[in-house]
Amino acid sequence: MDKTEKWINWITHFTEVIIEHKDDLNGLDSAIGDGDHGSNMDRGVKAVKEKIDGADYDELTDLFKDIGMRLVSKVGGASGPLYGSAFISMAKAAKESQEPAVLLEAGLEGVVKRGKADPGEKTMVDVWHPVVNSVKEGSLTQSVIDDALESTKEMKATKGRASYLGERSIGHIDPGAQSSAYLFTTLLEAGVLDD
Amino acid sequence: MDKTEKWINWITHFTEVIIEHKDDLNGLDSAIGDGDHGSNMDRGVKAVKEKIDGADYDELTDLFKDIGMRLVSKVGGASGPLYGSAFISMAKAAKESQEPAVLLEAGLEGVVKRGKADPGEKTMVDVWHPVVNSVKEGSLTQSVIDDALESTKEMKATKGRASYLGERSIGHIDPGAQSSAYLFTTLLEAGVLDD
Amino acid sequence: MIKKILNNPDYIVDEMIDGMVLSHPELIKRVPETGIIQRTHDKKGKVAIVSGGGSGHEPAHAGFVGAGMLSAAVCGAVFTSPTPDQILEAIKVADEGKGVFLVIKNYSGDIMNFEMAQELAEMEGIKVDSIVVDDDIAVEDSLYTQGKRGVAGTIFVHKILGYAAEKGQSIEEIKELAENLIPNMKTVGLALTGVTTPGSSTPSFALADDEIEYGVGIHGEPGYRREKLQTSKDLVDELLTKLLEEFEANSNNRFAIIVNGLGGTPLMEQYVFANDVHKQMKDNKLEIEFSKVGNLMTSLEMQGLSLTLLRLEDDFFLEALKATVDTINW
Amino acid sequence: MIKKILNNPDYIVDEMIDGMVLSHPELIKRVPETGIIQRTHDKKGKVAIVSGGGSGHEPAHAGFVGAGMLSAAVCGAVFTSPTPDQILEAIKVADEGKGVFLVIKNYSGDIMNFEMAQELAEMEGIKVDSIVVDDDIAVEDSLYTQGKRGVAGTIFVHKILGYAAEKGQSIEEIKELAENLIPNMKTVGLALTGVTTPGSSTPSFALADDEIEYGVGIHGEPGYRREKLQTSKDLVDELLTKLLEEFEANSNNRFAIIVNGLGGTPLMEQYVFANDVHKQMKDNKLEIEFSKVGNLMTSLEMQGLSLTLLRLEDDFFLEALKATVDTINW
Ligand SMILES: Nc1ncnc2c1ncn2[C@@H]1O[C@H](COP(=O)(O)OP(=O)(O)O)[C@@H](O)[C@H]1O
Ligand SMILES: Nc1ncnc2c1ncn2[C@@H]1O[C@H](COP(=O)(O)OP(=O)(O)O)[C@@H](O)[C@H]1O
Ligand SMILES: [Mg+2]
Ligand SMILES: [Mg+2]
Ligand SMILES: [Mg+2]
Ligand SMILES: [Mg+2]
Repeated sequence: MDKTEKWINWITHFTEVIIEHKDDLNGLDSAIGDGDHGSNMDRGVKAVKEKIDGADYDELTDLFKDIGMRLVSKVGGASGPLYGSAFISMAKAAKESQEPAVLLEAGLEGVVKRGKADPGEKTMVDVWHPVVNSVKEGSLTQSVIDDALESTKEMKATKGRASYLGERSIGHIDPGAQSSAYLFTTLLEAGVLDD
Repeated sequence: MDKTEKWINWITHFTEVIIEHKDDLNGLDSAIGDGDHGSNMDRGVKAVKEKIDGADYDELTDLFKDIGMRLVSKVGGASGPLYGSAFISMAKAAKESQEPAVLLEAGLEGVVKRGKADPGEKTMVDVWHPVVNSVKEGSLTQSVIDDALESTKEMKATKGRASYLGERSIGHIDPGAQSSAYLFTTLLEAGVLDD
Repeated sequence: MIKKILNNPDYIVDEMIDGMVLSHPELIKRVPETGIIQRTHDKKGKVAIVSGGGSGHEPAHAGFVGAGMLSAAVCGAVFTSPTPDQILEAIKVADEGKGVFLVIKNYSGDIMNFEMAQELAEMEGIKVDSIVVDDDIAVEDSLYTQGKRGVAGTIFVHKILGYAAEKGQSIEEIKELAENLIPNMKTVGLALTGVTTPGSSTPSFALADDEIEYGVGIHGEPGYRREKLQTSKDLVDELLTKLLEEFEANSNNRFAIIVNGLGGTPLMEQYVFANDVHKQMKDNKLEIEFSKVGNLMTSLEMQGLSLTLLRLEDDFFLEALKATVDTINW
Repeated sequence: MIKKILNNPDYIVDEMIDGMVLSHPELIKRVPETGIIQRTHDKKGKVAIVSGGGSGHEPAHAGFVGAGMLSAAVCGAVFTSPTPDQILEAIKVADEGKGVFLVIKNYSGDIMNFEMAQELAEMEGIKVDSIVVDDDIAVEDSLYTQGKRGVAGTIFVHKILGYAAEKGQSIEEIKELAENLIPNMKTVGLALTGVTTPGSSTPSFALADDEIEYGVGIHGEPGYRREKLQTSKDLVDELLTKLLEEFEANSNNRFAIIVNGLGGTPLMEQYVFANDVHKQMKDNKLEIEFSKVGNLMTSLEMQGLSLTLLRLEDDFFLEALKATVDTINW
């Protein structure tokens, strides 16, 4: 099996899940943001799909770079630069390593460098952070993802649009955390972490 | 009994009836015009009342002139100049005569000169015209007024705002015809035509 | 009941006028205790253009008072023509000794009140002339009826006559210009919602959630046809076809247009519509030399818009439209 | 589903931009295949002011592109920041060799996209600096959060920085001016209705027939309190009290204000509100030296408005606000 194949399967599957859950993501974003996270991600993954479908990738770095650039230039809003930076950062790391743990850690660093959010601020970082730690420990399971996602519900947002709601952001799942949960669920399902 | 008293009673009574039926007149005007005939007349009769309440009028011409000027300067829209011209025209005629038939005929002339509507165009003229004829013949009754008013229902408007509706103006009573019907009903009730 | 920001419906026009003059004292002032807004601009012995009508059409007309456009505007109650005494006063304060030219929209009320004012002003020795604007082709016209309504095209009349006055044209020249202008200008509108006057509890008409109405007026007057909401392209097709039918065939293909928002329709939608107008005019081999887009002659919070075409029969029209003015809203 | 005039929600911004440039070719042009609107005005070797953000706030920002104000505006999708490649392109086309100054509203998305563009432009050797506008005091501010939103005050920033650029100020001087301007400007809004983005079927929030919400944002973000509809006087009292609390006591009592319609509220109501603002400012012994009233920074068809106060700490602010510009909508 080609070394990029699993990763391509992952992204293809992620694309399908995002398209399927576009309205759900918009719904989550309506409650505490501006209701467009699903539409933004939908636009992004479709552009990614258009770029990578049928293309041949020998190197992971090229794949991640194309994904990152597409997301940056098509999504806009907050999630575009964040997901975009994650993949561009992964592209850089992929020049040195093929290790999922190393790559995903680079992705997390990209998100944090761009968005400057710490864990606990009710953003996608609250899924990325525990998930990447588990991957490093080789212990990622669906319930780690679910728990991380669920934990955003009781947080008060202090970054992103939801922060304008202050206390009233409590009680809602963060939309970016939800799309990131899809990202890691599909990662598990695509067997990227299996050896 | 003072020669202006009956006429003042008439206008006072007319004022009350208009205020009472403000919403009805607005409702009629909503169907085929812009919904303000009641508000317009209400503003006008209140201004008239303010002017004539407590004032002494020895001469009919002064009374009618005050009424006409108030209506012209307070009502606006189509009905202001029309009712205003009616009373100003009556004021002129009152210099020569006290006869209700002569005065009301002058009023009708004032309306027609200003609005240039012929009978049958679905306007207040369709009440004024038959009523004034009946007064001249000494045969005005409530049913003359009612019939005249009712006749506007089946007419197609060709003057005033309702004319913009063309055929669709058919089936509705004309608001200005309704306010004129109140004018003549209160004229009967005030006993202006009794000797 | 529709929500509105106001204190008391009876004083809404009064407070609006105060708000306007307090906000723009460099351009306009109120003639005390009247509904008249006058420009602050020095008098220069030119013809004064005066307009007015019911309120609720803002920025028309007070937003177009200023150097190069209107000398004064008379604000009546909401959707109700101002009264002759007010119009007379406006004529008096606007007159610079060269006469006053009145722009009147074709409604029975406006015609009668302005006519009475004109008679009174002439009795006081002021030269007055006027034009009646009747650009709305939604209403069938006939010699025996009230005829067509005056709507958004009125703004072009203000602009073009205002320029002529500024250039020093005489009242007779301005009258001739106006008479040449009116037959070349046609408008038709459509609504997505009715309109509710302040203090009243029901809208002029109610449209279902998926319905629009073609040919509505600017006072909540119903239009000529109700239909399901169409795409912008189809809306433009309907309005443009209807407008172009009204112009006699002629080799002059140059037009100025107004896409006029009725109050509650955002600029984004107005520009999408304007885009389709430009494209379809081009398909018809017609040129647009000047476009004005925005809320100019509104109907309170009504959602919808109107399209005006002015055929540029006289080069002076375009020159006048392009000239700069000093008003709040042109 | 709210009725909108459009063809396809996916192309609404694209068609809007085409509509704008077709309607105003003398003032603006589109950079082909981008969401960038650029002024047609000749380059004169001055600093270029570039702004942008999500669409749906029209006339912001493209309506303020032109001589004396913005060099270019970047239009993102509805309520969504434009992407770095678009912003980079706008920086490149706007640059006149003296650097480009970016006006950014304080939203995570805008900040991150503009920041990426700025990094890319600097890599290409273009001098870029920027200011983040965060005038909306409805949101509590803190060092550890995203902070306040950028709303209607952005228009004053465009006007004042645009004037400075036109006067030939350097990018460093403009940065200093901007840093002096922002702390002196505060805004707060209120809504009578929510807003529905094109293509979606539910509004951002729903208010009962007699309810208003204080402190809403310009993207349908909910506000800080819901109440029964008040009179205009009481609305002004609430907003003005809240605004004045945010200004530190100081002997300078001179202000410029914006009464900004959010899209669906007619000018009549905006002026009634402006009247109460003027009166209550006077009662507080505060002077208003400049007022701007109208739909400037909208939120699609939302009904409501916002009030902005700018304390005139620097005489240059007022001079800049009063200067004439050549744009579609200032
Ligand atoms: N500074 C930040 N760091 C990390 N994630 C962030 C930050 N700001 C926003 N986000 C994430 O972005 C998501 C919203 O994305 P989206 O709705 O697409 O953009 P926008 O807020 O511009 O409309 C939030 O739910 C949150 O997870
Ligand atoms: N030319 C006319 N001649 C006679 N009556 C007229 C004419 N035009 C309008 N009217 C009358 O005026 C009434 C409408 O008055 P009103 O609603 O107060 O004024 P507006 O139409 O300006 O809103 C109509 O119902 C009609 O009876
Ligand atoms: Mg969002
Ligand atoms: Mg009426
Ligand atoms: Mg009326
Ligand atoms: Mg967004």
